[in-house]
Amino acid sequence: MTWDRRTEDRAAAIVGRYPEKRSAVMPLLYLAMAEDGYLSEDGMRRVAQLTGLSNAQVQGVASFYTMYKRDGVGEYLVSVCTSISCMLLGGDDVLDAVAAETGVADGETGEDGLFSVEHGECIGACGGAPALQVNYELIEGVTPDHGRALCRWLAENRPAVVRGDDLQERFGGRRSFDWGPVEAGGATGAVPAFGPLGTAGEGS
Amino acid sequence: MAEQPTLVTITVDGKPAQVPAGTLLIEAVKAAGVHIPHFCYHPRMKPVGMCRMCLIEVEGPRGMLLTTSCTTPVADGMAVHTESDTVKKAQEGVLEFLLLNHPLDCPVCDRGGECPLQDQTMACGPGESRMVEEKRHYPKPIPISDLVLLDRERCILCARCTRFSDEISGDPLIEFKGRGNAVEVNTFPDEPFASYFSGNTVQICPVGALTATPYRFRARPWDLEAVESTCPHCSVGCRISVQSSRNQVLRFMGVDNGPTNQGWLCDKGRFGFEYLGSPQRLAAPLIRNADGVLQEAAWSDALDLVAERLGALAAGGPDVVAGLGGARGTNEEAFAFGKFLRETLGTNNLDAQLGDGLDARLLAGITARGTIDDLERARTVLVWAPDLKEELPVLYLRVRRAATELGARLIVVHPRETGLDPVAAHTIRYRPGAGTELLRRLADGSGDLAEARRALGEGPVVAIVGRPGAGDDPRLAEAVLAFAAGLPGATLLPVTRRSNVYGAADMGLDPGLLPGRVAAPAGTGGRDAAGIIEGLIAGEVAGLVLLGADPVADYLEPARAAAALEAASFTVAIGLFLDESAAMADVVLPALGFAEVEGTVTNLEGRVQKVNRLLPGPAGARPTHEILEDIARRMGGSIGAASAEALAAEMAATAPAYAGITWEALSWGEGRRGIVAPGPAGSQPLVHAPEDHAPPPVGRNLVLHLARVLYDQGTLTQAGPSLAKLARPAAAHVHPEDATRFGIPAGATVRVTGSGGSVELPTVFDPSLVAGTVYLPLHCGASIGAGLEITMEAVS
Amino acid sequence: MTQILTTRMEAHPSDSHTLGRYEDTGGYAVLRTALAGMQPDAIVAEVKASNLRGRGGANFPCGVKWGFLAPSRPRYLVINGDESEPGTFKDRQLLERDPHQLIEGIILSAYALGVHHAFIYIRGEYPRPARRVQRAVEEAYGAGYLGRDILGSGFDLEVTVHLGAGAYICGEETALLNSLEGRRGEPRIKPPFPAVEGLYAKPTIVNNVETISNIPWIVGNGGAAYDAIGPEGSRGTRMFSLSGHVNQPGNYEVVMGMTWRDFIYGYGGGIRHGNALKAWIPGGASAPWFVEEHLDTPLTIDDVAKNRSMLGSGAVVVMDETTCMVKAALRVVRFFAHESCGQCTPCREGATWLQQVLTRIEAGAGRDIDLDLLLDISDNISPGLAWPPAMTTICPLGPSAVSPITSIATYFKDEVAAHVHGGGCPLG
Amino acid sequence: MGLFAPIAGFGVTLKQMFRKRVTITYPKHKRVKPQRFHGRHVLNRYPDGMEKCIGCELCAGICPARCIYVRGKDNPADAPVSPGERYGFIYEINMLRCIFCAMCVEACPTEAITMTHLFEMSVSNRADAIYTRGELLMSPEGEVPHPQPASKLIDLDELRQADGWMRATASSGRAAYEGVRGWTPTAGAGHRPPERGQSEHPEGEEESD
Repeated sequence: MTWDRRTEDRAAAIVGRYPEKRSAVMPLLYLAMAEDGYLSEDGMRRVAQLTGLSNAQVQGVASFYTMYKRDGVGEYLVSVCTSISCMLLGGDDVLDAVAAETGVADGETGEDGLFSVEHGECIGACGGAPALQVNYELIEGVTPDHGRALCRWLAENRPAVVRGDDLQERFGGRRSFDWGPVEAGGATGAVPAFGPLGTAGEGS
Repeated sequence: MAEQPTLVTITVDGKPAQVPAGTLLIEAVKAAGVHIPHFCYHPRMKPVGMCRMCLIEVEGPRGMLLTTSCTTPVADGMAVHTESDTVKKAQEGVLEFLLLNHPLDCPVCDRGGECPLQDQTMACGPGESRMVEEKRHYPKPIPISDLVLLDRERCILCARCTRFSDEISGDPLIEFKGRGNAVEVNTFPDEPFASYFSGNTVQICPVGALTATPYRFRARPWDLEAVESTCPHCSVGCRISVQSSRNQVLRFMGVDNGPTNQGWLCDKGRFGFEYLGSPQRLAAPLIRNADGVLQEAAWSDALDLVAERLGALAAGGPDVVAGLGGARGTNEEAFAFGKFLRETLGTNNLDAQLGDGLDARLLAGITARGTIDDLERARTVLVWAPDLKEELPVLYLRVRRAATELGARLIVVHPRETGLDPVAAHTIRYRPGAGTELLRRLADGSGDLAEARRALGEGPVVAIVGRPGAGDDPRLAEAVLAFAAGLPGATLLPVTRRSNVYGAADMGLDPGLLPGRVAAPAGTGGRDAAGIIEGLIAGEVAGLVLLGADPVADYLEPARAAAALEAASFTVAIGLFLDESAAMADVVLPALGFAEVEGTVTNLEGRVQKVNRLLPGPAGARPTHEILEDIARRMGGSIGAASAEALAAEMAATAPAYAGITWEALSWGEGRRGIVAPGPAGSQPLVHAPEDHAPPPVGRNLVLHLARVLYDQGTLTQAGPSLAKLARPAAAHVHPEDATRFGIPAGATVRVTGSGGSVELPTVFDPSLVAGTVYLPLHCGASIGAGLEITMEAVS
Repeated sequence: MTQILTTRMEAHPSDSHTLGRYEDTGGYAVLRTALAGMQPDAIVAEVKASNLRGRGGANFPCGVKWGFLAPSRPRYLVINGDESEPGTFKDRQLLERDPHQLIEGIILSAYALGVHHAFIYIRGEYPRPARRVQRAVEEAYGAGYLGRDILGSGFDLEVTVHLGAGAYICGEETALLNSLEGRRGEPRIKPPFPAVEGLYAKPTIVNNVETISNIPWIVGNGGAAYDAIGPEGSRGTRMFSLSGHVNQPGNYEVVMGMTWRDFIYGYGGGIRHGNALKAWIPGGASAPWFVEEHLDTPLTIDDVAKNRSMLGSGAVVVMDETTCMVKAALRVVRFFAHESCGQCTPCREGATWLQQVLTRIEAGAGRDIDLDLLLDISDNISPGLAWPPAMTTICPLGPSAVSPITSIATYFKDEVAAHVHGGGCPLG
Repeated sequence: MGLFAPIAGFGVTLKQMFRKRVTITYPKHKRVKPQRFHGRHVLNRYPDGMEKCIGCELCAGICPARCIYVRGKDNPADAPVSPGERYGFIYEINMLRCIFCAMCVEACPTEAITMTHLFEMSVSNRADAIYTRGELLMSPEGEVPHPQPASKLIDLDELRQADGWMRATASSGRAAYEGVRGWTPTAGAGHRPPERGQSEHPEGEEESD
């Protein structure tokens, strides 16, 4: 398992940000996931080396959190919220619509590797329920029709960068609150922390 | 030793009780005679309060509070209720939850019959399940190592195993995985739970989730017979329960002996019972016939022959015969062996070791000898010894505990990385053969050793000292001990591996020692192991008695040992197996071994502990002392060995350090934890001045680091199938710099030539090794002698 | 109407999150004054005087918590932005729209507490808020508000933004600390409390995003001024996340003390389609539900507690008459079963069992004994089903899963029975 | 002393002469054994041929005469002998020691061991009295091997007469299941229904699932 120089530098910077290197496990797991598109065994091994943990311990941490995908995920990970507020306003129907449109059942990844579909537990968009995320980019006020259209659009246009503002504009409805100015940033994969623009936790 | 704990008064179920202050409620209440059911709590590990089984009610300022007794420290005046309705309901509830997904495997589960979950369900569980849904399913069982199987369906997620491997043994190869109802214990894919201590997790698992392959399905707990004994595999002397069924030892379990093993065992100790039932055990005497072939014979013929031949040789003058061995049996056997050699055969040529340990006079005579328990109070620990994890694994656990749990500063001196390095404050490397110079620098605290020297100035210091490699000069260890003796509050633990080498020294199996740690009178000196072997080759010694010793395999210069046996005019081997040396003997006499004889052994602290008899052993084998007595009688004498107990009584009466250490004293009460034989009073000057003898690192010269590993090609390891397959193949460990210097690519085969021959081995790069050194594991099937100076060249 | 936290974002929707706008609107002025002239103790005193109560769910008085901080050093300040409770989205707005307000609060709190390294733990599903906060942190470093010798005061502070990865339990402060240390996010046993042994076993204060966002205002205007807002025990303003079957869902910063009727029908604009109100969750998914009879209860921390529920994280989820109570309860229980860390037996096994039984009832395969069974399972997780809940678990997540069960058992027993006898939901 | 006095003296004898005789001419004739008769043991199979014995040794553990020796072994994964992980690798009963108490039958969690009506097992050699797995285990066809061939003295048909009481008293059996076929019949051919009248519920025991 080798990471390129840039990734190794980034990893070193992450480790340096914490008083104890074990703390860097979570951001490093995101980094490893961004490298391979999912969290591979090799990725976990490298994180273990960097943090002085055993591989089993890294696996123990990685498997605790739902966002570390240890199996491959599609290009677009569609997470439809079905927690209480979204459920009350039809989140289940949106999930069904998304599943039907993509042909990918809840919790699965399509054979062509384009979509992964999952039901999410509350994604903090209850005021704009029902809501969904594509690669953790949020779209609020989504009807089942919007959900279908969204998936169709993604399949047709295959955007390299998923931009939440853009999708909200096209397929969203009511928002939880005023989002403010349009953001340029977006997601390049099912890893929230390491988008192409400034990343959470980078720098400083 | 036994400090009286201060007591506080608490009320348990309305009754006042005096309990030790500072303990956890679960222990305090136990001291008051009340048992609280629990699963995750283990007295030797930090409490986590996860299983929630030990809930009890504590009266507090805001009324009754339901709390886990394993996480709550006791306080004076506390009132607790362990049997209230709320408590019972909560405990029943927790048990019901635990059983929801627990399979009904009890009839086929190895734990069935000794299972805490079973017992507690009987005691306080619900009668019937109210769950109608499907249980959680996993494939079962999955092997997570060569020795351990995991059944995740049975697991109740108490984290005892994961905590053990993280906190105690320091190799967290198993961990929780997943979250919530999907939590499971597992290893990393393709990375087995290959810990030297994995068997402990099987023992502490409160259900049958972890089972051991050597015991799996061999018996049920109710048809096991057990005795308490002392592990025969190394000189730590772990307390064990030997368990058998149908006259077959089926398992060893750790017994929690506070001063020594605290309940833990290494896997070699735990699973090293299989050799006892090995079909290769000797079951009849063998006599070399006219064709030079060893042939089964009657005991009387064999004993007659031995008595006749040895008698004839001994009549030729003193010190014509010699004895080697006695470091693996009991003190009684060693005592009998010494008497037999000295009194019956009239020789002072006797040695329990094979030149690979420390001077027996040092072992028997050291003052300020510490106990393992001193580590509990140590401020600084110096380990200048073999890799404890490989040679004395449970001592490694105790040192690790001192460093991680008790805050001791650990200094490790070794030619390469040892198991303790990750928890050491200072690791110091040195080239084998150059230890004296290092010791001088350490004593001065010069240069980069200043920090370590400062730490050594803070007592109490425990110094664990031995020969890091077989090629190291034993005099260096003496010098280190002499240095350490001067450190503040220092206690010393000289270490060597064979299980009863200390007992053998105490029993006088050394030319310079008499039983009971008494120096032999001047002028009576005989030959030690090296002297005996060279004497045999030179024809100055003619007869040899081997007692459980295999010099042809174990002597550091095996070729010399083979030549010596070749040269001997008569050799008799008493032992359990037809090992390489026995195969060269003229007469081989089968002896009874561990669990087949009763006696005492002495561990590296000088702690005398009892070993007990459970099995009859092979029908044709006899106790060593009986064999020796019979030979002595045939020669017209006696060693007074009517029974092992008679020998023990004689020892207790005549050997000074062992005065009063009788079987009776060791069998009851505190004596079961062993009695430390008192060392000599005053201070005994250490014997030798060391000198460096490392060849200069010039040209293609290298020095050899020859050290033991836990699983090797030793006879006892190889005679048990479970451990035999764990033995490592030999390899030459080379520092990458040297590899570059010698032009050796990774994985290449090299020829290493030393004092005793030359072998071709694959290489392993080991950056932790001090440069200019080659490390070879001892007894792994490749021997080049123990001389420090070696050469290496690439073969392919 | 008093507003403390949301003024800036309402007045400047396009750039309230930028340093420029923050400074324009008086931002970091309090910090300058405080670093120049206030002793750390004085800030602590103001916070104590404000009677600000924690906004993360437990409503513990912030100043009191700060008072528990053990004297040893180093110490840490950790901001809990792992907002994951169903119904809650207030911190998301504060993080996304006014991150500098939080950062100023952090600097002031860190100065007051003698902390030199603070962490902002943001849930993994919030990449946009995290990006905004990260950018704001970088701006603050650039402007000299963070780093060495802040504004020439000699005070140093490092701030690290840490992203979670999808685990509600990490909102529990000790689980959050474990997560931040790179461990599995399992709650720790208390005591020791984080203020004594927290991050890396050092004294640590863990505060919610909203709590700390209030600090600049409190330090600037004085604790007494804050204490003058709102009824006793519920001082200051508070962000409520209103969602569900109301006409105007959203975040509302309100002064507490009004009735629930005023809140739901006033701020919320009433129930959608003019439907009747059936029930609402007054304080996030872990709170027991309220029904019509509670409409005139005052919306304060203490009044809600008196009625055997809690304001918790300030999430109000409204359900109208069309809602199947079994399904709603199941959805909430499913959440807790999914988010259980798996440490404690009662929560790990019990929550899943509750989910299984509820699933059966909802599917029409319920039995007469099932409601009693549900209550008894609940009782084994939270003995006595009392309020505030007793628990057989380490953290309150276990009892949280019990709240919907006791709620439907108290108010909607007939509806559960109708499921059992009618072979499914009577509402269709 | 009357004339008939001598005959009267034979009264009892005469009366007996016309009574039905109790004695039967075993082995020509055989008595029907009561349903709960404890004869020799058999080891049963499931209808699919799998052995029921899992080698758990509970029978050996409970046996008051210590006459049973069992050893378990890992089921070979490719050709399992019994369902689950473990099967009875060694199974021996020393019939000379056995007191036919049927505690083994009660202890068995899988109804692997049951008793038949066959009691004829005389041997001329003590070693022969140790019934091994080969003699205890019925064949996949439902036949049970016996050390001796069928003869006047040994009615092998009695091997088919399995106990009827077992269903009601075995650890996993309950009287409430009387007449309900809860598991496969014992001894392959033991098709007899359990004895009627066992299933009166004890006081307070409720019917449950």
